[in-house]
Amino acid sequence: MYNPTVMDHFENPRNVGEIPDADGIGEVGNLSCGDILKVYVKVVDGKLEDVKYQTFGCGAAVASGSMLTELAKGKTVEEAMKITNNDVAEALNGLPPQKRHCSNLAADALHKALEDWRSKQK
Amino acid sequence: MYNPTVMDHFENPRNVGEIPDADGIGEVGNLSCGDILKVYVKVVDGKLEDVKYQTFGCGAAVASGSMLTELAKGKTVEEAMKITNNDVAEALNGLPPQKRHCSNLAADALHKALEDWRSKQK
Amino acid sequence: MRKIYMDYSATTPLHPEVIALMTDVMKNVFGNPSSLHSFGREAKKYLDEARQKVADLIGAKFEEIYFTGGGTEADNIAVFGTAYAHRKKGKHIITSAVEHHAVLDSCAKLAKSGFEVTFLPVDQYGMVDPEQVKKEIRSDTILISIMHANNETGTIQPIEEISKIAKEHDVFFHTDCVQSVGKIPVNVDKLGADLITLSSHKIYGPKGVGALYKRKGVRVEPLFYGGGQERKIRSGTENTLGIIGFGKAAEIAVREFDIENTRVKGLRDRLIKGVLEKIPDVRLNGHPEKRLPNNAHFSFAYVEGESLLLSLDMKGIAVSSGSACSSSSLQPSHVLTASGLPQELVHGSVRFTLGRENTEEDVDYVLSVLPGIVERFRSFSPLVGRKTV
Amino acid sequence: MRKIYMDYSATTPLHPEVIALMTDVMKNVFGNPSSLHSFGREAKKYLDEARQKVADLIGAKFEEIYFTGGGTEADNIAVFGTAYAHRKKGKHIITSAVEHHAVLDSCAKLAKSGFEVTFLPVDQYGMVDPEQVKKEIRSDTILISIMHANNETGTIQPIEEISKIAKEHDVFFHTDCVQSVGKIPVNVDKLGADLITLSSHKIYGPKGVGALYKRKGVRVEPLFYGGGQERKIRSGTENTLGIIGFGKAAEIAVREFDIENTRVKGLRDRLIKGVLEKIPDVRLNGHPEKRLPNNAHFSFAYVEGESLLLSLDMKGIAVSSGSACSSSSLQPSHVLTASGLPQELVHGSVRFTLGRENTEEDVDYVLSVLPGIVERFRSFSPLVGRKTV
Ligand SMILES: Cc1ncc(COP(=O)(O)O)c(C=O)c1O
Ligand SMILES: Cc1ncc(COP(=O)(O)O)c(C=O)c1O
Repeated sequence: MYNPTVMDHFENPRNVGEIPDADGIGEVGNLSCGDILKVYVKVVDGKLEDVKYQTFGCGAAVASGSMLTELAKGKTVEEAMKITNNDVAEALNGLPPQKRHCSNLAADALHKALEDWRSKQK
Repeated sequence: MYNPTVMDHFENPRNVGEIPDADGIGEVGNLSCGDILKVYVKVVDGKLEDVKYQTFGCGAAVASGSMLTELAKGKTVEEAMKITNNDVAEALNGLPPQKRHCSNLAADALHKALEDWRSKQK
Repeated sequence: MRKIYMDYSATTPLHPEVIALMTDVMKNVFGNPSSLHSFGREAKKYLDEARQKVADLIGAKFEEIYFTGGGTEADNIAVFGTAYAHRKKGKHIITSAVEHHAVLDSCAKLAKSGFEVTFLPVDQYGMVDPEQVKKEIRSDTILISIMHANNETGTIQPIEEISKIAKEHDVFFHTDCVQSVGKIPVNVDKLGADLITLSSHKIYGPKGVGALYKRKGVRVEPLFYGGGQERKIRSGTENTLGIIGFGKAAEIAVREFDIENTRVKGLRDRLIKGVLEKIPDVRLNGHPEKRLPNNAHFSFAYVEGESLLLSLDMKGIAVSSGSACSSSSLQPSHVLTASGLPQELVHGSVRFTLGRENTEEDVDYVLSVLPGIVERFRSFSPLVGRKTV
Repeated sequence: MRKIYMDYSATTPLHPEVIALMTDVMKNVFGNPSSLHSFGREAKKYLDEARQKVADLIGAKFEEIYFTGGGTEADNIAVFGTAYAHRKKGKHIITSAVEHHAVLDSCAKLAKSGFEVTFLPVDQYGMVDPEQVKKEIRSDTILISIMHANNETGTIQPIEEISKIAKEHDVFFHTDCVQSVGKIPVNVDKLGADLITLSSHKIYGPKGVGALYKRKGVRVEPLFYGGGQERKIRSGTENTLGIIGFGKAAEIAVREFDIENTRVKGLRDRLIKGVLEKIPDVRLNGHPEKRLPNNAHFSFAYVEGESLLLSLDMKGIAVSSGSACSSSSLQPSHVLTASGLPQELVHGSVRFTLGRENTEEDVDYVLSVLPGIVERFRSFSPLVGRKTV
């Protein structure tokens, strides 16, 4: 079902966990569809110094969160805001069709986390 | 489908053919159901000295005709009139259910032949 | 005793390569293709391979093949499924009088539930006239279903012309290719059908497995509901073993198409020639040329078919008959009747359908045995001498 | 890698004796059981033997068994077939919210075509209350369909009580015994049902074969039409190979009933005990006692089921889950939802169903691997600490 890249990220998810003193936190998904993804960011000088995530979700959700953190880490906030769910899926070499809709939400969570950070800047 | 007795009479039908100078002839069946049976009798002193039959019909029809002639031969006309289709089927150790209706007509043909004989007596 | 099977249109033995694969699969592949774990994924892989092979057999796309529990079921999905899915568009269906019961009886059932069905007549060869199809099309016609080749007489219908007419009138077209596939070319684009029925057990695959080809975009309703397998068209845990066997049979049918059909046609022609030469008062039923290469179908005047069948069986030869007695419904062949054959000749019909394991010796054996059997029954048939057509 | 199959309720491997028989049959029996010649009669003989064995499995008569293309099809014949055959008598049907989709979705389809369906609720164990069945019966109720044992939770319904109520009210009663047969006693007279569904591939027979038990005199309409096989209830050339395999599986299920179920129940109890001891925040779903002897169904709080399933799969352990992600429809288990389980625990559910090839070592291996997997996912679950029920 899942390709080897997805399975690698599922088996060895990068950057899992919490950032206790995160600058921004974003959570997406809901239990009725079965996937929840929460992203934590640490922003230093307009750059994402650290990105971590937690998930309650299927293989695709676990892998998407992992891939997202890899894509986002080190980017500027502006660059990170441009990452799409599709970018994540592509970086994973694709997800099964039925998984694209529900489990591919990591970029949305990141954007929420960055908005959270921004709202605190004002 | 057919039991060994039926198959024996099918394979080696007794008394098949015509009696050229028959005293009575009876034919039953029709082509829409696929079976036709024709019985010839030779009556001497009120007894069936010879009985023969012809058939256009399935295995059950061939065997019923054969068994009928065996049952009827030598009997008096009165005895012969009492032979039923059921007697023929029983003497054959039974026929498949779907064959009882259409192919088990030999006694009817015999009765017709005897009536034919009778009608000529008057 | 020597055993000669000449009833390949009734069913076929499994091809040795099909047996080999299925034997292996029985031991090593058992997962439910819907399961996510390795056992399930393995079964799914085999299922997909089989689907590709069946698609290749008729030049279809992978995703246009839906596996079913047999040809009968596929025919019924095509007929009921199209009718119910498009009943808002219309209620008229056109089919022929010589279809397999799977199409004929499902159409008859529809005719009892608010649909209107035209059963087209056929000519003396059992052939449908495309012009007549055209004439019967109405503004509310939603489906035309005409089989590719007939299972009794082997007559091949002018499917390309009929499908063109259907397309011109924007009517869905289904064709039952259960008997034709593997014996004559069946290509979805050439035939131009929207729906095609296939069955595994007529091409040396296992019984109880079939396929519906459904052109992309054509909507049909399923016959029954459940886990939504086969993209909702046929719910129920897939008959993986059977489907895998079907896939293999499809692959072999492509590979051996030319060589086998040429060989079998030669034997069949030898049989026809021999029968017509050696036995008087015989009629070859079906079209003389436009017929399946393995089919020889005769009516022997004055003699009943089941009796012939049984006598041949006692000599080890397996055939079938269109007589009422040899059918479970006790109705004589509707195909021969529709072709205008007189009752007596319908009841006196015998079908020889040849296949992989037949040899020239088999044909010669039949030719050595059959004339005597016919002669014997004629010797005590009350019909001899009466006028028959 | 070590491979442990614990998904026997999804499907089972063929029993070695089934493989042996089917291997032999593939080579030696191929006729169409409808054919009159020796090849056909031979196939018919095997078919009849299988029918007797399936009848014996549930204490039915030979002629009360109708072979189908699977459990799904049999369920649909029971539901649609009874509804359509008796619609003059009434239009109301009673079923439960925890039925297999084959019953649930066919009832839902009927509800869209003029019938009225009551979907009974269940308690926290997924159990139907017979009193509630009684309350819902109306003068126009024609069918009650309640499964014997649930395929997800293994909960066993009070079928004898329900069938008694049905009989008192002169309503046809159908029960889906696909999961129960072979695992707990299934006897047509004790259960008192008019219609019973069986499936071959849950008792070590091949997939794509099932049976409908139909008590003599109960009328049902077929789902589709054709050659009139299975006494018109299920047209289509019989899946002889599959049916013969089913027959053998039925014979073995009778023979090994006591020994296998006792053995498997021991393993299952060991698994439940171990999981509840070793892992915190786990719930055993389904009824604690009235459950199939091979079923252990858990919800692991804070963790999603597909992830658990995949992780177990990577360790060679095959299970299934009721999470939305692991179903093809992306709907979470309707069974667990109907039992009142909160969403999170539905998505965190994992079903272990044990069988013939499982050993004590298998169970201990699962117990050595599972706690770490659960722990790992919990370590990065955003739900840990939130209130769950
Ligand atoms: C032309 C035709 N259509 C349909 C069928 C039915 O297919 P199946 O036997 O797989 O149900 C058959 C064979 O029985 C057939 O010859
Ligand atoms: C309770 C129940 N009913 C019906 C079915 C359907 O049977 P089949 O898989 O043979 O179509 C299953 C299994 O899938 C089941 O578990």
